Amino acid sequence: MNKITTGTLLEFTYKDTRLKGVLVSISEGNLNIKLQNGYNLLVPEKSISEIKATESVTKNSITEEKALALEGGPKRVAFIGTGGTIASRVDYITGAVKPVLNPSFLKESVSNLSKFTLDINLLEAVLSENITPEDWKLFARTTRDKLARNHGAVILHGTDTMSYTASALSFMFESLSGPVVLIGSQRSSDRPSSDAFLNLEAGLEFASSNFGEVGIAMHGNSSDNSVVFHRGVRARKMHSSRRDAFWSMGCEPIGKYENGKVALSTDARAQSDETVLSEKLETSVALVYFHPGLNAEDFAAMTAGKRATVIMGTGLGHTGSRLYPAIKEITGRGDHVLMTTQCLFGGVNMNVYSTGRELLGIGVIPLSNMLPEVAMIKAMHVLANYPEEDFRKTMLTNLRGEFLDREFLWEVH
Amino acid sequence: MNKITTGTLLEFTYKDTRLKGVLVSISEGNLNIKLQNGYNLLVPEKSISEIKATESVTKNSITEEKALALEGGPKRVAFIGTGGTIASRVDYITGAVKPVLNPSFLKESVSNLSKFTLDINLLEAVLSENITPEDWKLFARTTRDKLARNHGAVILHGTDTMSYTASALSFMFESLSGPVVLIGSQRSSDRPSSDAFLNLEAGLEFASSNFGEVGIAMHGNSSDNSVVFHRGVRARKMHSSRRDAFWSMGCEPIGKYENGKVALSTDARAQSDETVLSEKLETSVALVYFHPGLNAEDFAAMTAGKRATVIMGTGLGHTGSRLYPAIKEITGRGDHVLMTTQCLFGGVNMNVYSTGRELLGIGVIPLSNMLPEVAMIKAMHVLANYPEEDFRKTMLTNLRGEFLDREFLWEVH
Amino acid sequence: MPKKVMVGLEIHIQLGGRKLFCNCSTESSSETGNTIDRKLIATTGESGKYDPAAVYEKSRARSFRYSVTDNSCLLEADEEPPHGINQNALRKAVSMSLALNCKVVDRVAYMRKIVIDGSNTSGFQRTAIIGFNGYVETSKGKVGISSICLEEDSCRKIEELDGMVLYSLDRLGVPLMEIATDPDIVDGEHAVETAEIIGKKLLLAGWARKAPDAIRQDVNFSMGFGRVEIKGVPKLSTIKSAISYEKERQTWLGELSPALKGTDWGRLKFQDVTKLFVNTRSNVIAQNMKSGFKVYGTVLPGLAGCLKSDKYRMGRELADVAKLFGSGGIMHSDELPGYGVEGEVPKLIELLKPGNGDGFTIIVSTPKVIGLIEDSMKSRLRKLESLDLPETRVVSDDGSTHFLRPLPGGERMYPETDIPSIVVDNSLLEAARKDMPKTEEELVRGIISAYGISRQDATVIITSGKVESLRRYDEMLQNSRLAARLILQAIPELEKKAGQSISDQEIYPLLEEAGRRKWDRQILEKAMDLHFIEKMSMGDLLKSSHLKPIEGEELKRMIMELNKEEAVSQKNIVPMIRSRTSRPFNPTEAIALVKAITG
Amino acid sequence: MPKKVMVGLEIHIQLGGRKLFCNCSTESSSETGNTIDRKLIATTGESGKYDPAAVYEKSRARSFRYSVTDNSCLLEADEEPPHGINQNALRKAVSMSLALNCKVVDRVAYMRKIVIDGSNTSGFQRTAIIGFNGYVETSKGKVGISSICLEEDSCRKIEELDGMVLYSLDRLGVPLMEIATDPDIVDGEHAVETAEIIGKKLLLAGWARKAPDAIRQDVNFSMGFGRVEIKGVPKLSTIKSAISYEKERQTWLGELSPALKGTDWGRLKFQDVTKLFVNTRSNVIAQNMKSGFKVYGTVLPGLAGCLKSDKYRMGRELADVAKLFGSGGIMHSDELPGYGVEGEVPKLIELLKPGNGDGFTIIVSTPKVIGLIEDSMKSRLRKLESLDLPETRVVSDDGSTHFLRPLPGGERMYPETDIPSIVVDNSLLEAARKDMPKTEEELVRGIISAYGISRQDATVIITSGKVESLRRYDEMLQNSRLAARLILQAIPELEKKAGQSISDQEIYPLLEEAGRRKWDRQILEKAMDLHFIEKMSMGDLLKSSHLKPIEGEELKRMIMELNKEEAVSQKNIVPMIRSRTSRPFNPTEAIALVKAITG
Repeated sequence: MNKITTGTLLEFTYKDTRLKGVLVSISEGNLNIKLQNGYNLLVPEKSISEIKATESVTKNSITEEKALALEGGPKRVAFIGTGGTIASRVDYITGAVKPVLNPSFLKESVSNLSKFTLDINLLEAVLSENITPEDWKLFARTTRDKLARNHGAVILHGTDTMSYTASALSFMFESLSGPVVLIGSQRSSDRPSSDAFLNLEAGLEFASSNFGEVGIAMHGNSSDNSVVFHRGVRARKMHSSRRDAFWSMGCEPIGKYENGKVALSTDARAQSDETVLSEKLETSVALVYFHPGLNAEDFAAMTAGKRATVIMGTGLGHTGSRLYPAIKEITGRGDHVLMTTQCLFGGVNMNVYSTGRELLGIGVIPLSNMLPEVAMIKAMHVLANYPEEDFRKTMLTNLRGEFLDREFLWEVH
Repeated sequence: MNKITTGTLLEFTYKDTRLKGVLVSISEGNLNIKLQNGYNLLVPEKSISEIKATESVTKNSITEEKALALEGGPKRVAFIGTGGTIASRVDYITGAVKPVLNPSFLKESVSNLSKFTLDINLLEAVLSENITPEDWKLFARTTRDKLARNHGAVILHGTDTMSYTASALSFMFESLSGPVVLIGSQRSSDRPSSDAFLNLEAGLEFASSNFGEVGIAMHGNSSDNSVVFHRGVRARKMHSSRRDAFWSMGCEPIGKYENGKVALSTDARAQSDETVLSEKLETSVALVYFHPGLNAEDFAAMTAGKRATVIMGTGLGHTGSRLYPAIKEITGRGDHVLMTTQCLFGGVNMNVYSTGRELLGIGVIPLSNMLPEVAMIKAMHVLANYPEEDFRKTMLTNLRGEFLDREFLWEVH
Repeated sequence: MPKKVMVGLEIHIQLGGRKLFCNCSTESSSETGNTIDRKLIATTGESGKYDPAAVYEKSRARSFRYSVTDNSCLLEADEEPPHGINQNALRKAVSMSLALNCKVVDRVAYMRKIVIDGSNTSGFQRTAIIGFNGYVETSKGKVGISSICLEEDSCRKIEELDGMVLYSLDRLGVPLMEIATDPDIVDGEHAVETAEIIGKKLLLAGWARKAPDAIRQDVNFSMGFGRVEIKGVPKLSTIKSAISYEKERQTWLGELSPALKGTDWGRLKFQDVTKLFVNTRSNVIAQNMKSGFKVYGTVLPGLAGCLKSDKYRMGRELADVAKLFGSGGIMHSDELPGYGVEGEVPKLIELLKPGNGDGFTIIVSTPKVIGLIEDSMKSRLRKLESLDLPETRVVSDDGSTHFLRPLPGGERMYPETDIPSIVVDNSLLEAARKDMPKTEEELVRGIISAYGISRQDATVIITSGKVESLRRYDEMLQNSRLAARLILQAIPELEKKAGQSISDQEIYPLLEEAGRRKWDRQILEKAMDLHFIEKMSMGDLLKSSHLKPIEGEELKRMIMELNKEEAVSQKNIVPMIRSRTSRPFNPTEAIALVKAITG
Repeated sequence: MPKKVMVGLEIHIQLGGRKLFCNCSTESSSETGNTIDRKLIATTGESGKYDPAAVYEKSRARSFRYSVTDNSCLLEADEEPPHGINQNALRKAVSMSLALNCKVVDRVAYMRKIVIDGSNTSGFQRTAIIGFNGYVETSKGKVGISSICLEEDSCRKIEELDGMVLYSLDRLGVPLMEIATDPDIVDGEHAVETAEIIGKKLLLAGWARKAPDAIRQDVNFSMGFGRVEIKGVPKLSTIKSAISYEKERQTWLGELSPALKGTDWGRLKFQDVTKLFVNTRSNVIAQNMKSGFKVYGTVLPGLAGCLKSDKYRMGRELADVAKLFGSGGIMHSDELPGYGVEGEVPKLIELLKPGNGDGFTIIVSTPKVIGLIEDSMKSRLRKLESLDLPETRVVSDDGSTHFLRPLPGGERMYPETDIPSIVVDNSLLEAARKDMPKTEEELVRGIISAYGISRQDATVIITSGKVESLRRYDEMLQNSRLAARLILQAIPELEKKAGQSISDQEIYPLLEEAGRRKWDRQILEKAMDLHFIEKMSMGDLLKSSHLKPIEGEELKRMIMELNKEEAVSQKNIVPMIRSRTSRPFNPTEAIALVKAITG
């Protein structure tokens, strides 16, 4: 059996039936055979007999040259791959996913591709859930280098941690010569219904627009008719599977692509003459989700040795008083405790209730309506790039739009 | 100075001006004096002179008898106070908040109060952020006792951790002879605009309706025209300050109070003949928020010694592979790792990506669309009340509506 | 020479209950009013090639609008992965495989079959082989069953607008059992017989949805020029006429093809001839022109006399193409002058200059699609010329078949990785074996013994597919005779009276109340009347005095009073009470009372 | 005997810029279309008693609808706590306190003042004392300044519907400086003078919003019968007439009151008299009846001849009450027959049976509120009888004043705990001192030296409150003369041409572009014309060739060509070019070119 290699056309008997098909794979004692009618059959190895290997079929796996550029129209956009569904193609035999090496196949499915000249850098693909702060630095450096030669950049990224990367890049780039657009997809690109195509189409348009922000371009609703651009420091993945999983939290997206046109909010930051990158990050930052079952020992264990701790508190920014000694311990040793709200919408305001006032009294820094994850990443950035004595002030300064000046009254349901 | 007690009418000179007012309090060297025009003046002790204490004014603080019952119409509802904004009154001189002792004052502001006979039990007030699983047991026992003599119960509760309590009570009550309605308010009841009054009005109506669930009755939108009833195990506080802070996550509320009438969804569980309480809880459960900065050591510290760990994973239920050894360690020693999604909307589905399949392979239990906080509380309940070998099965069984059978397509913005 | 006719059937049966990959009901009672708009992009198949059906669909560049219904969720909207497979549906598919003598797979592996006509929001249909290599006995010998698949049904098309197709999500995801026979069927009658045998098994099992389109057939036809798939044959009788139509069509195409060989199809070239029709007397053309359409004409090289003659119908072949691009059809030289087009004909000839043997045609269309129509007609003519006939066709009510799209290739199928493969273990096989569709005789005997009703009633219930209803009714009412009576008599009468059919879903709430309140037949039938005829709400109904039976003392009093007006007897008492009140009463009790009163 | 008249003023000035407790602009350009509906519940005050104004409002049981505007956020919707205090506004309030010789508090402590007429979504107004015990010099001596508060402005009322008041959120939260004088003012003229002195300080500072209602006065009047607060006096001239109206009113009430003592007001009892009016010739009554209203009548005990005579106007006092409950007013015995009510009068008398000295009245109203009206009228008559006159009144354009509601008590104020107290430290005091409103002469000199414009221009700019505009324009254009020209000439001309006023907000984008592109006067004024008169969008404008100046070679070529048509001269060249093109050019350059060409 083991002599037969995948890709071989087999004839065999299974349940008294003579069948013919290509061997796709063998795993856990089952042969995966693609029959001539297109169906795959999973056949226990032990239950087939009279196997005849007739011919070896050329393996249909995707073999392609790694491309460095894709010539097209005059708009120059950097095309950076980091992995994720959107930067992958499916192997139609096994259903397995492989990284894209040459985006030229997109010409067929992304209608505006020919308007652009792509400057391609496909980094080693990494699943977005495996991304760490070290990866952010690589993405940032790559982006900076590419921006020197292109108007803007699209970064293909897995959606799982895309908002974290967007926040990180937002802070790391002190200024940008053009837009940096993270694009993901929630439906893999093997599907005719994939959101990847429209997201790419829109992402390229955003990346060639005139502004200088890091953000996320994804579907604005469940239909294939608009893509919105979320500011990196206000975006959050709020649904595990929908196309419109990303929301601008508490505000409108700053850009919209519809009917082939980009509309940018007046809020969008202007591009700068040059791109300035501060890539240092202090990763010793904890993010603590407060809840009724969290006791002081748990809290101490989670925050031990951390330079800063971001608490996702309840309501307007509270924790049980049982944590106060541990919090005092942290602020007492000169490390920082920052307060955000697990509600995600609205801000903390620690003047309203006594609990809040007590926490302020023991040195907790209230981060208004900054998102918890964004606060964690901002702390990494500020700890590494600003003088220690400016930490509080810098955390409370609106560097990249991470604070909302105003929250409008929208209807929730 | 210290001889003058609060509540004394003073005449004094401040900045060459002769003023008259009642001493409200002294703190941090400032006298807080209520002038005759109603304004409070904060006056540094050192800058006033020629003080004359003219008369002692009766302190206007609220003094009231603790009530045990409030007779009214034929509908009997238990009225249980646990603390929180809604169960408190403001001291109009200091602005400080005191627990309600006698709800009769509500007659003026809650229009339907006279329809009900309230069976009152005001527990010692506790700020909701300080509530722990021990408190849940007290609430549950009190509720069970009261349900024996009343149709249903309203529980006044702070909004910060109200959804946790609602989840906990949902699981602890195996069956209910009537509804258990948690009510909170986002605007304190000293304000004419407080949401407390309508929430109470609606809460009493829900509590006298015919069904048997634990849930939360709060405003359904920003207007004072409807209150909705969220199933306890699907509710989450999603805004730190709005009236409609609570959302039914991924589903419709199961009840609505509008124009004086309650409408219940056909989904609402029927009441039982008797109330059965399983109050045991295993509190050794961790809730871990996964993010790119979380490393294996952090994870190990957070989960050390825990019987179960609920991960708020990314997307469809993923974590970085750097955590796999630690996860394996936990499942290997016979403890449990459960997966939920930090997206909060949508569910985990760990068959879609290889990461999910690997996590399943090392024993992680995928909790579909159960909310992370609810999963944590359910694990506390299941660990304490079910045989160890049934843990997985029970966690995956829809006990109280914590799993959504279906998620409809709603528009997000 | 055409070879022997070979016919295979694909029978699709919708299973009722829950959908295949989510918890939505297979039945819908309303639309939510929400819609979503989508596009589908042809993706390359496994070999990096595009599927011909997909390329064809792509050329039509349509967008799709889906109406969201109450029996759809994020899955139907293609917004979440499948929840897992419906175990009931799987068991039924295994049962059916066993009943049709099939081998059952050891592992069920779902596949994605690319379909980009919008009928699946995902752009593919999920399908898996459950059984293979079975057979069914017919009067003309065994007909092989090549496969039994369990797949998700597609969206229901509501209407086709300009460049946009509107679908409903209600049908998407309904479990669909696809039973494909080998091409062992020899003629139309045999096809009908085979379909009937398979259909009856399902009908008797009571698994199919109770809906008009719950069973649909596709017919695979070949006589040597390649396989033609005739989609969506609704009635058994149409199978026969479709087969004979297709046989006739392929026969004349076979005769005609040598004559067409070598024709320069490049000469088929549409030009705008609208100006000739400014004052046309053809109403249809005039109206279309008013709506902004244009008239195009072209020579049809070498097709004079083949378009519509005693033997040949090439006109239809071309009209099929035109219709797919939103045109009403064509008017060609074999039928002109006609349709009000008269004076224009000489001018058309002058303009188009058809040569000897050439035909010509006009068509009403738009600049946007006329190029696509031209390309499609040429490519179609090339295929017909070389008798390369495989394609997907659709059937009309009269049995005529029409070109729909190229046959999809094997390219279009690849593994569904979101659904782990399912092991068909012994417990599933055993459950399926227990559940295997029974023969009519087995069923009748089972019903008689389970519900204690007559053989005749049992047979009617079985053949009308009401076994499941009987079970549910009995469960609710705890009264099998009453349940049978409802099915056989009360409900049909009610439907007649109401002038519309009444579904089980609609009647369940009443039956539940009847069971809970232990209503007898009279009260229940009265309640049904009030609810379905008088349209009284359930709430009002339960409070209504109409349903309070007259009995005991009250009944006695009424009889006594009636007796004052006219002497009561055991014979006249029932109609007398009926004329006095509409409330229910027990006739036996009334007669007994009369007996007691009159002594 | 009435005592000496004592008048105090409360001057409210809206400050422009950002709102007091959030980051919203004080200016709104649109409504969002969203609304929220709210109710307000009277809560007990600090002593557990209800505030009389609150109890009164409660009796009206209205609900409130708020129209959400682009300059409102969750705070205005009462959906989040204050963000903190607007430091600019605070500094200005401190400055003003210093300018009016006030003591400044050491700590600013915000209070909540209960207001439940819906004008604050929270049900209270946030207010804090900033300064106290100051004074201002007037021609009739010092007038004390009792306090300067910095508060949030209330909602703007749009309309009052049946039982529902519609407000806009645009004004809510605008910083409002409230300057209250002691009751040192002796008469109407003195009141106007005092208001003018204080108003001018603010106007010169340029802090007030540029809006018609940016400054509002309340007048506190007393002559021994208690304090009457006359709200919302818009113009200075009205202050005088309101004071004289109120003085007259209290005088005749004082005369009348002994005669009213002991009247049995309980006899005031409305009954439905609609049937008498079925065929009425009064249009207003007929129309109201058609809309479903009813007519009610009552005796007015002892009020015959006091309702509307040479001296007394008790009718108005009662009509004020009726109007507050949505009724148009009353028709009473001192004015009947009249208003088309004639034939009904004898029948009314017959029905109501007024005794000797009794008057009577009719009113159009509804069963829902007539009881409330009756109660309110009785309670009001009791107060008037005993000369218990303190109340809040509102002023009409003609200076007449009308009952609005009881005066609020001290009950209604308690600490705002959401805002920590703010220490007024030295840096704030210093900044405030620097920022103190200057005298006109100081200002003029400052403007001249800062912008190098003429004294005359500077004076006009200062007195028209355009200093801030000048600063911003200059900042954008980097050209102070051009900035001044815009204010003094170009914009007023443009406004005249456009037939509407043009706000700074509207003109800023243009000025920003002008500054960035270094436009000269011609181009800028051309652009303003295109944008505001021709309504060209900013985008189109910037691309427009109209704005490209003709200069250098192009200008030279044009002059040469014009010269061919008609001899050009330094005198005629400018109009000649103007007649040829609408593009801007520099006349000096053109003249110089002519000089060079014609030599």
